[in-house]
Amino acid sequence: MSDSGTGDQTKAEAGKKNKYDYTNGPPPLEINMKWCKACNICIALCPKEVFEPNRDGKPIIARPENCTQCTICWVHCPDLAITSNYK
Amino acid sequence: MSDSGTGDQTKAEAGKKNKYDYTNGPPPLEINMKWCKACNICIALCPKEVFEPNRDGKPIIARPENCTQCTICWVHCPDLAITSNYK
Amino acid sequence: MAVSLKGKVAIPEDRFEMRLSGSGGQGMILASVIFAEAIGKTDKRNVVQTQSYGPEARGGASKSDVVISENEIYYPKAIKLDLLLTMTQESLDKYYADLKEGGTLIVDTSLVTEFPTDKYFGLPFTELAKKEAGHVMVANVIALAAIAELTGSVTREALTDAVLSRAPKGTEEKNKKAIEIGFAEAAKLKAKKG
Amino acid sequence: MAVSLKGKVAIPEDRFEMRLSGSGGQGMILASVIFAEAIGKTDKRNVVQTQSYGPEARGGASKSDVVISENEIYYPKAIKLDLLLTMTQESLDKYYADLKEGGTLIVDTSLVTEFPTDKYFGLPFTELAKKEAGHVMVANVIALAAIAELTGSVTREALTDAVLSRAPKGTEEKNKKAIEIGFAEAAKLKAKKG
Amino acid sequence: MADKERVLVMGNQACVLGAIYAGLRFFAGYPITPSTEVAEGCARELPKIGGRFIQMEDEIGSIAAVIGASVSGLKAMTATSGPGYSLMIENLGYAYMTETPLVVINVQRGGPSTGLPTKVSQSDTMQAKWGPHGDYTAITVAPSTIGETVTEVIRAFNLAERFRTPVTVLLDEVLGHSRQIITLPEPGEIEIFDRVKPTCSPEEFEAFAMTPNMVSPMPAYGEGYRYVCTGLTHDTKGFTTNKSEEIAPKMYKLRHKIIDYQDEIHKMRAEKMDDAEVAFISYGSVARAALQATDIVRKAGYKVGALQLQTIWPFPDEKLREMCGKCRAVVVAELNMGQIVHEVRRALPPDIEVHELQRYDGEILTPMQLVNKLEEVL
Amino acid sequence: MADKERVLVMGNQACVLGAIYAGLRFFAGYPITPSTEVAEGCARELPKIGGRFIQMEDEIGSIAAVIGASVSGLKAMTATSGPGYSLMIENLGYAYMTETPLVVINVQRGGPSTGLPTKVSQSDTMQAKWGPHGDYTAITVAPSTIGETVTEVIRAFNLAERFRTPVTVLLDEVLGHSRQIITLPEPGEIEIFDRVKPTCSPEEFEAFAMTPNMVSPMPAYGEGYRYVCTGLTHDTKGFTTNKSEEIAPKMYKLRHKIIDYQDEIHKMRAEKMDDAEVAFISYGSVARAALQATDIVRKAGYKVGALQLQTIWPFPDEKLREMCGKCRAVVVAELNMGQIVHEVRRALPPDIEVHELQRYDGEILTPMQLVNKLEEVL
Amino acid sequence: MTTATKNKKSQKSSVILDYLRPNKGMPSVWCAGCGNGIVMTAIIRAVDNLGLSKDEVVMASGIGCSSRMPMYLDFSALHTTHGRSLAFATGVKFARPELKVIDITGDGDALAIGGNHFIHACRRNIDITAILINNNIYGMTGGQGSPTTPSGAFSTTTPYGNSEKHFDPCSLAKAAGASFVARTTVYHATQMDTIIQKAISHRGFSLVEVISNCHTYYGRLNRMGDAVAMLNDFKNRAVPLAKSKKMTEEEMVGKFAIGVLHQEEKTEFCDVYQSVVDKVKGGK
Amino acid sequence: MTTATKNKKSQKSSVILDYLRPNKGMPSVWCAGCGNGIVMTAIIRAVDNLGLSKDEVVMASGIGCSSRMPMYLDFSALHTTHGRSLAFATGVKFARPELKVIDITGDGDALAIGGNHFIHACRRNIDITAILINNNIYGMTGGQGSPTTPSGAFSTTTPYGNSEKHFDPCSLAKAAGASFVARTTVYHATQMDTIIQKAISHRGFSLVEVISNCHTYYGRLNRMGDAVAMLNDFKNRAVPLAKSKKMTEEEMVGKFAIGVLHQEEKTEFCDVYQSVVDKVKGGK
Ligand SMILES: Cc1ncc(C[n+]2csc(CCOP(=O)(O)OP(=O)(O)O)c2C)c(N)n1
Ligand SMILES: Cc1ncc(C[n+]2csc(CCOP(=O)(O)OP(=O)(O)O)c2C)c(N)n1
Ligand code: SF4
Ligand code: SF4
Ligand code: SF4
Ligand code: SF4
Ligand code: SF4
Ligand code: SF4
Ligand SMILES: [Mg+2]
Ligand SMILES: [Mg+2]
Repeated sequence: MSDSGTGDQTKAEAGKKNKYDYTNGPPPLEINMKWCKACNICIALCPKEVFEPNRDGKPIIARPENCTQCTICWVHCPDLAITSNYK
Repeated sequence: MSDSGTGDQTKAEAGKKNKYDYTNGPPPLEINMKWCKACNICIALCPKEVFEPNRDGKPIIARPENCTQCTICWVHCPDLAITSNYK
Repeated sequence: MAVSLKGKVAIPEDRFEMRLSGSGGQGMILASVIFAEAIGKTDKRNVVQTQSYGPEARGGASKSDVVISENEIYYPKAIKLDLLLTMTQESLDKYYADLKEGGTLIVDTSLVTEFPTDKYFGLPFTELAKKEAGHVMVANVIALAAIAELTGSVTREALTDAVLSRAPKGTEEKNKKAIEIGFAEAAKLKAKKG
Repeated sequence: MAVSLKGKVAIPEDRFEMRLSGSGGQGMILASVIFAEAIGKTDKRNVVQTQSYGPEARGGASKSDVVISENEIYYPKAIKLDLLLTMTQESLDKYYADLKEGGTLIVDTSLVTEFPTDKYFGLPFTELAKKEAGHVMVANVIALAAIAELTGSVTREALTDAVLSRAPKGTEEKNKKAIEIGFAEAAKLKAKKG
Repeated sequence: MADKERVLVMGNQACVLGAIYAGLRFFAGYPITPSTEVAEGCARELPKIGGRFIQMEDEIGSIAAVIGASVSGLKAMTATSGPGYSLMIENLGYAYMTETPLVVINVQRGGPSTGLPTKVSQSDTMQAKWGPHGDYTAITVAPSTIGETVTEVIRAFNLAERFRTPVTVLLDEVLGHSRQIITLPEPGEIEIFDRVKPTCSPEEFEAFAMTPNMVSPMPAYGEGYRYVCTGLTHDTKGFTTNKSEEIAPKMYKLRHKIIDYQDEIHKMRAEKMDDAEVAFISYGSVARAALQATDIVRKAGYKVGALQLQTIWPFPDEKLREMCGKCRAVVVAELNMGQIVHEVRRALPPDIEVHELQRYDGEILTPMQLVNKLEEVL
Repeated sequence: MADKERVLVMGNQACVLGAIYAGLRFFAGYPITPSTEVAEGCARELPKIGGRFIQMEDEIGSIAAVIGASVSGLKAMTATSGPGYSLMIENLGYAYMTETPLVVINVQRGGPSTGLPTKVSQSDTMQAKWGPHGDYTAITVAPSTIGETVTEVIRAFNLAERFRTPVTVLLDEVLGHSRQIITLPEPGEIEIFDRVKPTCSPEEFEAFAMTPNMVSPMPAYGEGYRYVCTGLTHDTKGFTTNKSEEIAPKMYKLRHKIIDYQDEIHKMRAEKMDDAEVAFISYGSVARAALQATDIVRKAGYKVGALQLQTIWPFPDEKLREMCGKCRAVVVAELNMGQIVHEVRRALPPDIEVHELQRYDGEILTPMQLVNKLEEVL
Repeated sequence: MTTATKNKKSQKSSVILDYLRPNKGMPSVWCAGCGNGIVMTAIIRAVDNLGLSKDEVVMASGIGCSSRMPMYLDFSALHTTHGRSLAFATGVKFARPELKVIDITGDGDALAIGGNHFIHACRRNIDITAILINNNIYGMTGGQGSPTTPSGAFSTTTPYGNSEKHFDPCSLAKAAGASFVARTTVYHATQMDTIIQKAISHRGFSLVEVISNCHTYYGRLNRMGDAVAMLNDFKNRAVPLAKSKKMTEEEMVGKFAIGVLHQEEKTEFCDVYQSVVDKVKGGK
Repeated sequence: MTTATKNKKSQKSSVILDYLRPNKGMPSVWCAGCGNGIVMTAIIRAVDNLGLSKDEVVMASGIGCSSRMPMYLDFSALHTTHGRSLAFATGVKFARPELKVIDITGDGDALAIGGNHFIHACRRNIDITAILINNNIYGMTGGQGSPTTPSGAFSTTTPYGNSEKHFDPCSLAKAAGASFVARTTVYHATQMDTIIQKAISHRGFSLVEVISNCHTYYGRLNRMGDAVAMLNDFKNRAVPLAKSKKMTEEEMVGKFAIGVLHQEEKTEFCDVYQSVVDKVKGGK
């Protein structure tokens, strides 16, 4: 889906240790850019700085390898825009 | 006033010790027979059995000499029918 | 377009109208309900019962009307009374004017002292209740029985049934007694008046 | 009794009608209020401003009309627009049909990509606000200034007064800057279009 | 009919009997004179048939609970008098908007405000039509005898279910508190209408679908048809809308599902109207005085008739014109300062004289007052 | 006038300005779209002049507090929209019964129920007359411009004080939320009416005394005149009564203190009516569309005029007949499914055609819709 | 206005006659023995003891037997709609903070239909004294259940016993923010004088719950006997607060504490608003 | 129906999408970052965890931003009039006791206009789960003060600071009779899942107060920053119940306890009524 934030991962850098094997699976999260209202909650609350805001303030998954699937971002997203691909 | 219960004191007996000198003053209480609804409260609550009910159930001051002016009857009369001549 | 109807119209004759009146606690509504029920049980006449109340629902009514007719009863309240029962002086004074000429006036002589007419049936219902039936509360039932006897509008059986079906538990005997007294006293009276 | 009025009636000519439209957060109501106030301060013309809202009071309006006239303004909303400002594609699509033939269309080219006509004044208000004035919030003020310049309906002083009297503390400089940009860019555009 | 049990029933009890006959299973209410016996009757009777009675904290809550029960599938009712009806106004509007069937009994007493709790009046007649804010179309019925109270309450439930709408039953203190010997209808004797349920699949289901008769099938909660019921203006699915092109049809539906079928709603009792030159027009207890007066005056040879409105709203303009077609004059008699008389004036052609007779002192109009009024009219 | 400050004022703010000009010192209210700015304005402005603003727990409490403040001697007001007005109905009836001056602003939105909070409507027009139960006589005024909102709110206060009665001011969403450059009246420019106070001794005082104009002098609490103010029907002293001979005069007073003086209450704006063959009849925001349409059609040579009702209730039957005397037809234009048109039909003689134009989709009627309607009428 | 300084030292029993409204005939509409009358005399004595002038007091009430009281007392009074008196009273007090406002209400009036105004008056801590005459029933309308009718008890709308639970008005008032909360009974008439006096003197919202007898309905339907029997029942079930604190929950079953249950110093609504007015008018 | 047995063991994050009403478009009407959405997902997870079928649940709500929630969730729902949802919900639950009724309400909806229905639902202990989203303000109408707006705080109707005091909804509910009372915040989203789950499972009236952010009005007028800042503020001010009990009053100033504050076993209204029905139908 072209509205998924994962399509926009231009800044994603590899290299750090992560739990997910991206060669065999999807990114850690799915972000519905149509529903996202750029409230900044996920970006601010993620303990692992996984996200960075795009031009519109919506999150892009900048550091997918950091994601510990801690749930914080998706349980706090008020717009049901984040789901995990693993949990 | 002909409606005053004190006018009806046919059963009043003298002889017991009392605090009031009825030769020089009025009876201990004034009862407004027009307002009295014969609820029986004063009669039942008086600790000194001062009252007896008349034919209609309204109180007559049967034993004026017993009255200690304890206030109980007049503070409990729901119809403002009892006032003291002394207090 | 202005006619005079005076003299041309008459109050309807197919209605028997009675009013039971008294003070709040005397059970006039209950009495009229019992009477209406007794009639309903007896035969196929139509019966309507109405009353007036004090403030909100509290405080008993002072009057209750019962209208009886073979035909459909249109107006529910009494228009001109065929029978008036008054249990107090106040109610007698207030409602006597509503009695038809030649209507039956029944008075509780225990509480009434001044009479606007001498054509009345007087019985001391309250006294009878206290002294003969054992409780002031059944004065209304004595009165009902007297009405039944005087008017013949309802049978003793129907009245007894109706009274007992409404009587609180434990008061059955007093009520039966009251009915007895009412019929008996009224019969005496009727006999006397001829 | 059925006449045809077609062709016989004309929309009134004593009214100058403008609409500022965009999406919720773009401050279109505030802009129209400022504009109306600026006119009220400038001269004795009559001004009426209206808008439409989202659910309850929440969610900004997407359009706001300002009607200006020398005469009493009867109908408060626009009938046929003399000027339309559209800050989004959606509002352009929705309201373009309400523009009079020959009316002025002003478009925020930062957000609009498809045009129903080529007779329009296009300026990238949002971009200008972000980049030149320092905050996206003043895009509406830049647009206002551009309208003032393009229509001559309100002076720079009156507009500045009106803007500053409504501007939150600390935003004065940005707003002044925005007014400057708006007038300047519009002047350029006017010059270019002739 | 001959073998039926004859029972003495009070007007307010008759409401309970009629309602239970019609299928009442839920009553929520708040006591108020002179309607309280309706609540008390329901408190006694409903548990016996597995129904539910609840005394709510106030009248606002009462009608709210009734709506909740109705959307949950139970036939539901409340009963009150003027002050309580005034408090129900907002949620009554909600019932109109959400097309929720329910019955409200208003046993009228004297107003305005707390007024005359134990005295008779018919001064809430216009309120039954115009009380709630906004546009909607009210159905109101008004019996005048105890027997009619049973049948009109049944009819009220049927209309509510048929049209998916609240129905008001206007009684008055005299009727509510009078008793009469009546026989009750046997089971099956009077037809009972139940709301139409959806037959489509839940996916196809639209809660406020436009149907040929404009009434949408209505499921109960928990039956697999999930939808949102809202007092905000909504589209056919029940979703809120701000769009003119969705608002207008909803408003149209609310009005025309009733107005277009008003012939099914109108009901009138006509006595001696065939050759009447003058007609009494009245409703509720006053109709009984009017019937009596008619009877009295007929016996004196005057061509007088009586029309009793059993349906008050929607007002039976056409039917009234038809019934009064041969009359020279009508006398509209009410226990208020002039309410339904305005409708009569509007409905009748200008060549029929409209006279008014009103009483507003807490007492019922007497047959003789009506008779006397005729002196001006005949 | 020339030197006055010109200010841009929103309709809802205009209510605040008019009210304060008229002497408002107490506001109690509960927020509701589209009236909330009235409350917000009062919250801001009243403390500045030593007045009092309170946000109550709901609309029922709001009008109750307003009544409490009014009997205590302060000019008091509340503001709401349909759902809130529906909740005020019971206590509004109390104000009628107790003859308490106060002003209620209803900024109308689409109904019924929660309806269309941000959309325009005029569907509470009949409710303003018939909302509360019982008999009473409502006064309702309706401005159509911001300037008129100021003056009509002042007039509402004057009427309330003059007649000792609640007065409703009907606005609509378009008016409430539109802004206009206006100049405010100078102090003294518009006459302000204050309730008449008793001059007799407290012993002679009767709270609801019958006076020549039927309005009883009204003291404030704490001024030495002690009486009980009750919503139960009462005698001239204010004591509750169940007596027909005391009830009837009270009811008569409530009605006739207003109806007999309705000439003082009626107000209408007439434009181009002198030679009009067809007239628009309207009120509120629609009147502005009607004036515009009149202007447009006049320019095309048709003899059309516009009547704007500034007093809605009591309905100006006679004045309307007079004003429309020369008309062949009228077009009643409203934002509802037909409300005031019924009154017009009732009031006008049968030889004047009454046409109706209604819109109920949340939008205001446009001048062109009115013009087009004339194609059927002219 | 410090009412304390006005306190009278002695009081004649006939003072109750001084506060009756002229022209409004006694006897009252109340049933013989109804506790409402007992409360009325206690209020008179309290007002008189505080030395308040009749014009300083405004009485408000709703609808109910209890709410009829202002008909008889010679104060300015608002006999309002059912349940709404505290909202009306709020208007009076806020408009004229110098007046003493006493609100008379019943358990149905205050806690059923009027529950919302009740908790909000508590929350605002507006200086009104509410006297809630709790007879566990709707008296005026003839004996329906109220929010204080105990579970299982009979009334005309709970013919098989009440399925609901009842409020404790004092706990509710306290939780809602009232700064003075007391309970007494019509049996404890003299204590009632003192408590009402304290309540009126207290600055802030004060609630006095008075347990009272409706023998006509509640008593009859629950076989509790006549007025006298019910008064005696109150005597037996009421426990002074101090003593109640020493009793276990089991010991308190069927009993209730009387006395001043809660009192705290808390800013009063009209006072706070006045300071806002002063601030706005003064400076800024 | 014992819901406990249905409890699911694992749950996918995407479960939130399974409970959205088909055809009703997201995104919601709520402002970016509004806590209402956070509560909505917590409710979904709780319902899903309990293994309730969609048809078993009925949702009711009043009017307010928070009360818009039932528009989005695929349950039968009553979006009612302002403040009245608990009365409607009472009708639903009492009519069909087998349904689970969840009521969504705001601080204005439940505690201002709806205060009476709130305390009476508590009193009846009827088995409804009320989720009160407390954002200290009227969001929907644009920022007026509510009964939970703190003293001194700003709103459009308290432009000089609030003169009133605020309710503590949890204390009020408990005093009114609720048998389950809990508080959490939108920051504590995972705790919220559990608490709502417990609340729904509890037989009797349960209140869950969720402290939420209306940065658009309350936050802006009181300079509290954006959604994130407000969430962090909740994090800082919330104290787990157990810990709070060990803290002094002074230490708790500006803070509040979260967790299940009160839970008790108490007969439920519909159950008691059913036993009455059984008794009446059975014997007599
Ligand atoms: C809006 C409204 N609903 C109902 C009533 C009827 N009503 C009058 S008094 C009352 C109950 C009174 O009970 P309570 O407050 O306990 O007073 P009590 O008579 O027991 O002293 C009711 C329900 C009314 N007058 N107004
Ligand atoms: C009877 C009525 N009065 C007032 C309103 C206006 N109104 C809608 S929502 C609301 C307040 C909502 O506040 P809250 O319950 O706290 O919800 P929030 O929007 O903050 O979530 C008000 C006053 C209404 N719709 N109905
Ligand atoms: S799951 Fe946790 S770590 Fe992963 S992106 Fe979300 S908040 Fe960050
Ligand atoms: S929390 Fe949700 S809505 Fe907010 S920025 Fe992140 S994805 Fe977007
Ligand atoms: S004052 Fe006391 S002792 Fe005297 S009569 Fe009264 S109760 Fe009895
Ligand atoms: S207490 Fe009063 S009313 Fe009752 S019997 Fe005694 S005097 Fe009469
Ligand atoms: S009904 Fe009860 S409360 Fe009312 S007056 Fe009689 S005893 Fe008192
Ligand atoms: S206004 Fe406040 S409560 Fe409403 S959606 Fe926006 S943030 Fe949420
Ligand atoms: Mg009570
Ligand atoms: Mg809120």
